[in-house]
Amino acid sequence: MPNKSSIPLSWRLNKSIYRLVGNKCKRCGTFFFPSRDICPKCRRKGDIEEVVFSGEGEVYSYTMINVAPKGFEQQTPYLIGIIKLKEGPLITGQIVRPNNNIEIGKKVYAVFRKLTEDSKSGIIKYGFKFKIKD
Amino acid sequence: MPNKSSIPLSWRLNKSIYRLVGNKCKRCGTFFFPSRDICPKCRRKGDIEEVVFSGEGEVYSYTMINVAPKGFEQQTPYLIGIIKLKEGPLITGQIVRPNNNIEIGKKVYAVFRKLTEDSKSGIIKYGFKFKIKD
Amino acid sequence: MKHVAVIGVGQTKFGELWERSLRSISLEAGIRAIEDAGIEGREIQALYIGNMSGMFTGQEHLSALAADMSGLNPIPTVRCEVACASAAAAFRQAYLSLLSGQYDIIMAAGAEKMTDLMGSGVLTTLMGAGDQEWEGSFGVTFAGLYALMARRHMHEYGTTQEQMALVSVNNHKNAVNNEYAQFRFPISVDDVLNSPIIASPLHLLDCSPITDGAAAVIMATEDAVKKLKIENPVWILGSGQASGQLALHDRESLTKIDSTIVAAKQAYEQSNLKPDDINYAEVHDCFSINEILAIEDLGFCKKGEGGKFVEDDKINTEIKINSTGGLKAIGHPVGATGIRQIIDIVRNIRDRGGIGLAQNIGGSGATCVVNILGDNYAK
Amino acid sequence: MKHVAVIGVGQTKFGELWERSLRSISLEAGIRAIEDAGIEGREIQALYIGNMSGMFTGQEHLSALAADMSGLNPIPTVRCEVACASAAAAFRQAYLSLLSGQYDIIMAAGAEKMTDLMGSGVLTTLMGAGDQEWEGSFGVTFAGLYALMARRHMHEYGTTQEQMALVSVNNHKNAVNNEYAQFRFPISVDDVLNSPIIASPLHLLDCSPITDGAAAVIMATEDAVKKLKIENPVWILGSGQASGQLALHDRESLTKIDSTIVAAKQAYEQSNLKPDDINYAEVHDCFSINEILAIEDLGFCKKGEGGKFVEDDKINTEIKINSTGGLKAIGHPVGATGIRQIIDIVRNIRDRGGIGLAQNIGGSGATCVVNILGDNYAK
Ligand SMILES: [Zn+2]
Ligand SMILES: [Zn+2]
Repeated sequence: MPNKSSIPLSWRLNKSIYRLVGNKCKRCGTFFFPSRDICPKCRRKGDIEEVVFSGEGEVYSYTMINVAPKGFEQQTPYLIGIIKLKEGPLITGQIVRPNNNIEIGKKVYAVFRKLTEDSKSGIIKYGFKFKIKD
Repeated sequence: MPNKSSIPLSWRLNKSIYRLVGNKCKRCGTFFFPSRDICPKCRRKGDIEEVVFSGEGEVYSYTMINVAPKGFEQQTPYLIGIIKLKEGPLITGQIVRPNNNIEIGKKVYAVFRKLTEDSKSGIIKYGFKFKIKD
Repeated sequence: MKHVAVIGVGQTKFGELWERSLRSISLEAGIRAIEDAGIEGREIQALYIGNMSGMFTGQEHLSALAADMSGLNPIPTVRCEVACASAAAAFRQAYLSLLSGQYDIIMAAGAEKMTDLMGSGVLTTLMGAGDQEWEGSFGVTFAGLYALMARRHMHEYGTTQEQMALVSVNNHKNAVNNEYAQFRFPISVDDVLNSPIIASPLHLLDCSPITDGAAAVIMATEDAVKKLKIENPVWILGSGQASGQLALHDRESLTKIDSTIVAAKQAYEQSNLKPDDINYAEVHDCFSINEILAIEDLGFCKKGEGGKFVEDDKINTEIKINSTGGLKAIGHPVGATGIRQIIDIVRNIRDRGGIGLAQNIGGSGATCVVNILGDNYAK
Repeated sequence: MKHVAVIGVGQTKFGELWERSLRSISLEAGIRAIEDAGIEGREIQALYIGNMSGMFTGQEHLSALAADMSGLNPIPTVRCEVACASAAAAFRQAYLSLLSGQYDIIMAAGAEKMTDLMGSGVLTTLMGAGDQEWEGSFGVTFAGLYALMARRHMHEYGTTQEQMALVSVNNHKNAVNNEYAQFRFPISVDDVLNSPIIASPLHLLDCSPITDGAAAVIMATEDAVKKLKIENPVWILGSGQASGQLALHDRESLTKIDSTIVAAKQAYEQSNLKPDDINYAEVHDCFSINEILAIEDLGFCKKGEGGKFVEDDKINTEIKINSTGGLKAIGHPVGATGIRQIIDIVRNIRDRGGIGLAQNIGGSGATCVVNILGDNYAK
């Protein structure tokens, strides 16, 4: 499963995952995270520029994962959310487990955390997770 | 790469690989190794029966592998042959490294050897290799 | 336009077939379809086979392997892959190829051997159907993706866990008489709700299982149907396929699957039929919530009312949905399911006439294929 | 019968594109093809994409991903896979689908991102194109399979290592002017024979490299060509595809590839052309021996005389074979190569007119697709 241990892949995604770098289409004003090479609405007429996202948003949907894929077995149970960023786009990521109940609509902010450790290749992957504003 | 560590797969192939069990079509007389569920010539009119092959044959083609796939890196260089069994079919397998030169046409016989060790799953795979009759 | 019919169907038992290889189950399904069609086999001019992932077995190039094992060389073969909709895509490619005039008789098949790979590797492989970089790399599973949709459907429309559980209950009930099904025992709503949570709010019994299996059909143009004197052809009345965003977070809504809506529109338009005309529907219940989404997106009820539709047993009274057990109880060998659905529609139509629809979803909805079949194209 | 043309072509640079992802190269090739065709993009009604193995990246369902990234939703998409012939199969499926009357304009593409996976895993993944159970499990590599064929060809016909080396020498020479090629430097016969042995008798420089790359073409029916006022359509004159035994040991001969012979026969018959009529041929030189097999099996010379044909430079004088560098020097992103070949034929025909043939092999020959294109279908 190269996606778990691919050094080139991790390296390519680092900028986005470390600093929440996405982009936007200046023509239609749509924000993209993950970034897109072309705007699906404006296509070749679009005009893409890089944007650093604030990491602020709210829970749009969530699930607690009890049965995990490779590389995440040690972390179960863990929360996955789809977060609506205040800039507009939805984004998938882990939510740091809150003390209180989680609900759709709760405000969140991005934090930098260890995502997974690949025992085989020894790569430790870092990136954003979301934390509930209590 | 499940083919290297799949316990069900190894188990399914063991009979053929341990004892050189193939089959033949009684209708047209064709021998098959590996065995086939149907005769490709007679198809549903064929009549398949199990056959234990003698393991005797001759080198039909060969190559010395210097760059190996997963699980075989420790064995390079190693010889792969296509062997023409005396019962008729061609079959692919490793040839135990001979003292003299190898050539197309040399007589061989099957021996039972360790094929590969899967470090990850701990499965050791045994099976046939061919040895040159000196 | 030319007419095309299904003239033979065959499948293996679905289940954990430890003793069987991918090549062996592919062959069995093909041979059974050939026998069912009452043809020799040599009449077949091309083979399309659905198969989701070489990661399950290490074997790619399955279409060539299947032709070889079946003695069908040198016919052209193609493996079609659009994740869990691979088999329906193979069916549709066979259909288009028959319409092209280049072929008269084609085999379309699907096969998946999932149990050679064990444990978490299966879940990782399945995430290949979603967005590996932006969903899979955060630890999302496929159950997780559908759980995210389920949670949102509950939020927007008040759908309940009991309504989702009823989907599984109904499918298990229907599979009791299906000799090919992986699970042939009834379950209750309590069984579902008391089963372990896989990805909240989805319980184990909301999820289709890991399954080995293969299915195949023989398809022929009208001319070939006549020449072969086929007595029970089942005709393709409409066919549609569409794509949608791969990752959930790129969609405008999590409570509908656009690819289903578009593919269904194409199939309804081509067949000149509407949802009311459908007698049997095989829908893609990989997770219970997805049967509810399908019921809505295929137009059997309004958006948001799918849970109620199930609760009111309209899946048995207004239209027969997954009448042979669905993915949940028959099992879901991902690359085979789409053809298995077609086979069950064909069996229903052969037995009782009428019109059937099959909906096969790839991934979390980035692909959908919808086919409508009937006993008579002139209706 | 309807006529279909290639109206736009686009590709990425081929090479080790560490900084690029599978989705990014797929998109680039598609956009370039759309620009080359001079269309908007929204006219495209379906997408077929060749891709050999999800094991390289963990990502399946690439066709849906590519449509999503390109803003092409909700058009139907299918990934076609027949190992290293996946892209030519995608091209042929697009062709059949255009003939079916269901579509007017289709994108056919191919993409492979091989360098995300490293070391021996690449070789294991590639063996997915052969017989994993009865070839791969004994430690045979793809170089090994072609080495077994080469050894037998040397034995039966006296073909020499120098003749094989000349294949690579010629392809490197031809790639010097190809801006997309992975290797743009000339090599000598001595360079080949002094390079490390990978699988005897094949040296490193007998083998095509590991490559990332994507390629795409836009195809249209004659009506659409007219409506879009395309000025330089290149027409499909003939197309063929065939299968053969997956494992070498199941074939009656190791010195010919039956699937090539059958596929070529179909393409020649459909186009009413013979080998003599071909001006340019892109053949599948994944290993040098395979160019020699192709020259023979496509009918450019008699069986056994391919080595001599190369030695006598007839690959430049009688017919231009791999005039842009072949798989050896351009690189071989397995699932993209078949479309790259079509693109190079189209470029040749646009520049100089005439007739070109592309031959794309899957695995060790269990699949072959042959397409013949020309500047004028009325000839
Ligand atoms: Zn825009
Ligand atoms: Zn026989």
